[in-house]
Amino acid sequence: MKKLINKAEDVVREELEGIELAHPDLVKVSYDPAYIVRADAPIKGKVGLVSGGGSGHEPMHGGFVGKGMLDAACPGAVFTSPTPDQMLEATKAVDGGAGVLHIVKNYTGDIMNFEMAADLARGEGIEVESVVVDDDVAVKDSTWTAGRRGVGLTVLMEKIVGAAAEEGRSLKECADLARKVNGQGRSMGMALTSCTVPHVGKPSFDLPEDEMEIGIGIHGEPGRTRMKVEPADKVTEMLLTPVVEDLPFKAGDEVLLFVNSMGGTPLIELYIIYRKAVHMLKEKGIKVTRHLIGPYITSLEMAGTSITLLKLDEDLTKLWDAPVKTAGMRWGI
Amino acid sequence: MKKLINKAEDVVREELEGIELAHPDLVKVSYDPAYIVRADAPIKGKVGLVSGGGSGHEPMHGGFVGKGMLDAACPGAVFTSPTPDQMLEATKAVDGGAGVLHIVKNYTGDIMNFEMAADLARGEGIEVESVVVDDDVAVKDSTWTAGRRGVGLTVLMEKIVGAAAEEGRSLKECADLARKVNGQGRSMGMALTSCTVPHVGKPSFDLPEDEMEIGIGIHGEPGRTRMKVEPADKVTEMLLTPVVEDLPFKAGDEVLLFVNSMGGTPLIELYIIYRKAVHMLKEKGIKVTRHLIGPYITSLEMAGTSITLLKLDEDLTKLWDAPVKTAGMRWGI
Amino acid sequence: MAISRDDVVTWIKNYAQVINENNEMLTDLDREIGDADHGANMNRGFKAVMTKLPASEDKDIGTVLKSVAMTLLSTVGGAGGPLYSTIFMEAGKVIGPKMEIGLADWYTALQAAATGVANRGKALPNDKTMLDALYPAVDALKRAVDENLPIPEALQVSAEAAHAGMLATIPLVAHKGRASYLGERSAGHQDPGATSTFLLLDTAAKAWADC
Amino acid sequence: MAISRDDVVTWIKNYAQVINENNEMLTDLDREIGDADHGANMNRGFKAVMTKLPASEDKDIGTVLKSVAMTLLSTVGGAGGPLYSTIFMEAGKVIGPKMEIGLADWYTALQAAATGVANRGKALPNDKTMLDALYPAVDALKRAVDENLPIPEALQVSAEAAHAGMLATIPLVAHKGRASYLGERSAGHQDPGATSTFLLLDTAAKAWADC
Ligand SMILES: Nc1ncnc2c1ncn2[C@@H]1O[C@H](COP(=O)(O)OP(=O)(O)O)[C@@H](O)[C@H]1O
Ligand SMILES: Nc1ncnc2c1ncn2[C@@H]1O[C@H](COP(=O)(O)OP(=O)(O)O)[C@@H](O)[C@H]1O
Ligand SMILES: [Mg+2]
Ligand SMILES: [Mg+2]
Ligand SMILES: [Mg+2]
Ligand SMILES: [Mg+2]
Repeated sequence: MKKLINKAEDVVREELEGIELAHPDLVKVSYDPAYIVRADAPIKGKVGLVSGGGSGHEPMHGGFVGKGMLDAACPGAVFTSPTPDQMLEATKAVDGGAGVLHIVKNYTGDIMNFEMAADLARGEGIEVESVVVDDDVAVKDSTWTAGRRGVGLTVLMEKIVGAAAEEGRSLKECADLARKVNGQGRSMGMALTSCTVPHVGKPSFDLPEDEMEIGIGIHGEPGRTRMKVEPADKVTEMLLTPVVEDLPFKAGDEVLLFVNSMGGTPLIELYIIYRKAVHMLKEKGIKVTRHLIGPYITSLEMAGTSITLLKLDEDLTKLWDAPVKTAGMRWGI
Repeated sequence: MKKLINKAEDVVREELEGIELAHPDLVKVSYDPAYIVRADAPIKGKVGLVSGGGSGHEPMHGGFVGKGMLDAACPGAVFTSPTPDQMLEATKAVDGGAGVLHIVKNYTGDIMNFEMAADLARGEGIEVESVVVDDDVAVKDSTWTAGRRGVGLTVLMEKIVGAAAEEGRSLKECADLARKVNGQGRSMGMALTSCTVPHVGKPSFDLPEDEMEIGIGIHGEPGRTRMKVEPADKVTEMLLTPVVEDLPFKAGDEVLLFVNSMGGTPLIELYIIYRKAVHMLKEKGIKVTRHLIGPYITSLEMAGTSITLLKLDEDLTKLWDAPVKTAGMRWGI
Repeated sequence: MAISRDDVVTWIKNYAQVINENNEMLTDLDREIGDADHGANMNRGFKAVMTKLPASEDKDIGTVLKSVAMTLLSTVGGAGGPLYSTIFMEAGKVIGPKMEIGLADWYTALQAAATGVANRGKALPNDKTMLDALYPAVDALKRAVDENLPIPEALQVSAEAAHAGMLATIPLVAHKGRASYLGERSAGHQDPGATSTFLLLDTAAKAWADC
Repeated sequence: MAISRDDVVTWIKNYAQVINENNEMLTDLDREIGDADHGANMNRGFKAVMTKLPASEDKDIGTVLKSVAMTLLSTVGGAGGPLYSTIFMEAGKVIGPKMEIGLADWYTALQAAATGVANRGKALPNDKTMLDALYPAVDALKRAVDENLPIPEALQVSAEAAHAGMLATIPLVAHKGRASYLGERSAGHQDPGATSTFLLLDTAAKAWADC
């Protein structure tokens, strides 16, 4: 394992120290329990947005705390859901009287921990709503499984709902908006290499030098199929086709196209994929009107990519364009 | 070699296609010769800023074309200096009558090609000044070598001089400012892994599983020394100490601290390094008043980091804070 | 005979040790069909338990168990955190302020724990989860209570039942938790949570062999 | 005897072929002390030359050489691009609109090329660059001209001199180009540019063996 870290058990704490030192204008950091909260929280009368999940997906979620996006993020151990006490304290710290929305990625651990936190927060008199993101079409969704995973769409949801909360929408409106985003967005990812969880010290899975894994999750969970590495254009097809067909996205749709790096895949390759994806969508009559390209929801140093499509309308587009000022996403201010 | 590309010889062209599709609001793309130019170029009365270099360092330089930064960037083949015809056409495309500044990283190839381009442009009646960046303290600077390489400081120079050009400073003022930045900034980098140039197909160097290379360049050139991998704090010391001592940076200095990923090193590790660097600087009485953290000048998928320090004053700080709107760096607009 | 408060404390301490020793094994199982952290998660939690236990180890059994539950809840995370926390919390609630318990108490406590886990995680038998080790152990204890077995023997059969349940997860296709993403590919692998649950009951059987 | 325009064209075409065959070898040399692209750069350039050559191959020698220079300038990049472009440009300028040249012309052309490379790159002898193959070849040609050697023999000795010069770069510490970053570590490796320059002169000797 080659990493620029000190002791494996100190990784998350030391990362938080770096974030605290770098962004005092944006965030405050609590260490016990661990959460990152907007420097100006709580904001009176504004719905508080809280998310969280295992660490190792940076900049998500801590890098998305700030004006126009999240009010707080709870980092778990690497790839491990955070705990209810973190979520409870974060919820209390951002409650400005208008209630708090939990954005929860659909993993058993995240669901259960956030559920317990929401119960505890309600017990303390805070109005809490939860929205679950489950956009990963690589996973079969049925009552017989834990359902689809929450992946790339989480980033877009946090931006869009963050803008809505910022402009003063109510808790119910924010929750409905988040569910609408979840209903209109789909993702799929792949990996060229595995990643290594620091405290584990060996790769989460083995991938031979000439193979790739299609339908990978963001925690090094194995994907749908393993096959020989294909050219970028072919890989783009393998990811985008199931994404388009699942919703389905249709001719005339306007979409946001998000090409994400799993961490180790450089920008030069993302643009090659973006190019092919736009060509494919154009052929289907789907118009890319907004985009996001870069490492936004990562799996440590894993090489690979994921593609997320979100169907836009006027409201979503306006909220996407609204100013945002966080460590990981910034425009308009 | 595992990459999300199609044919190795198409990598740069397909990347340009992706950039053109993604950022029509920011840039126009020319393919033959290849350059990326601001959508609104040439801007009458504004000094034009042109840089360029081998591809594979994304987002640099193409991702820094836009308001408040570069007017044009010339992408060479991966890790290979671009050619004079590209630079000449880019220079012509951005000349708004106030002259054009070439920002050139100190590599023999870049220097010679930009020299020839400047001669050709002057022959066509365009006023051209060139500034060479050579901030890499890993390399001995003497008349007996090609001198220090241009690395991380390039990004900061492009931002700062870009802001100066945007606010209407003259060619001479911009060139002097660039030289001042070069005089006040120093960098050093290291690698945990090599990278693979697409058309070469094998790693640029071999680095055993338990070793790292200190003083690496941004093209997979070997560094100063190779040694066993050390903890992040130790690595930070090995990079930052020579940087501080070279200028030298002194107690009371206000600095911009730039912790860069060579591509494959994720953000979580950069924050750990940033944290240690701030601690070290604090101990020396040096105050970090601005920062940049992320993959801004990369070597394809190489894992590793570089640290750049730039001594700030009021003018440099103001120019750093000025609005910038490019694909790779954006704030204030 | 009976299981004293000190016996309960010993069981917890021994389990922390067992988890530490089996950290890698549990993580390896989780690598096959999950995200390679179950051992690390449990070990982080039970290390914290070892630090915090002294503050409550002179209290009654219910208090001891609930304090373990709270520690696990705030240190384990993932799916394992809430579920193991639930086991100790529900058992602690049922046992309450007793200083020693008999076999029937232990059975009722474990049954409440299993119900709690089922409510929290909504898994059914044969979904390839820790419940597949827990349920058989509870059933075995029930029979042992009915048959009036001595405590050591009863614990032995419950641990054996958990062991069989654990092994029985191997051919199953997962329907809950991270392993369910794998669909058919999850078959052929032993569930990590069922494994740590067997270890929990096995540690009890060994710790309370003289009760 | 003399070197005709067609001989020059043959030389260039053969060199394109030689570069293609030695692409990997040159890149491997550059991997040791540079950035692993010298072969790829040269090959990209000479592939472009092969495409563009037909447009000028019926012109005079100076025009042919200058057109090669322009193609290399806009396709090779790196340090090699301007330097190899300079070789062909300066040689073309000196030769001018001739349809055939003698040994003295070739010597003057190569000497102008070497001076051009030195002006452009500011390297000195023994800086471990292509000049360390070029200078000895020029010197050998000078002697051959003085001694009135037949063209094939003269070219043979100049190629041999380039070869010796190339090998002599091995122990040198680089003072110019990317290899200079390595300091002492650059010693023990053969310079890639000196190698491609030897190949250039060697290809001439072989292409013009009957002149
Ligand atoms: N819904 C559920 N009900 C009961 N047990 C579950 C459920 N989901 C997961 N588990 C158990 O949790 C174990 C995984 O725990 P762990 O690896 O710590 O958490 P995570 O899956 O979040 O990484 C599984 O092996 C399984 O036994
Ligand atoms: N200043 C210089 N003068 C003469 N030749 C040089 C100089 N710098 C580099 N070279 C030659 O260029 C060769 C490297 O060319 P190449 O790999 O194509 O370019 P780059 O170094 O830009 O990658 C070196 O082996 C050396 O022979
Ligand atoms: Mg986990
Ligand atoms: Mg090069
Ligand atoms: Mg797990
Ligand atoms: Mg080279």
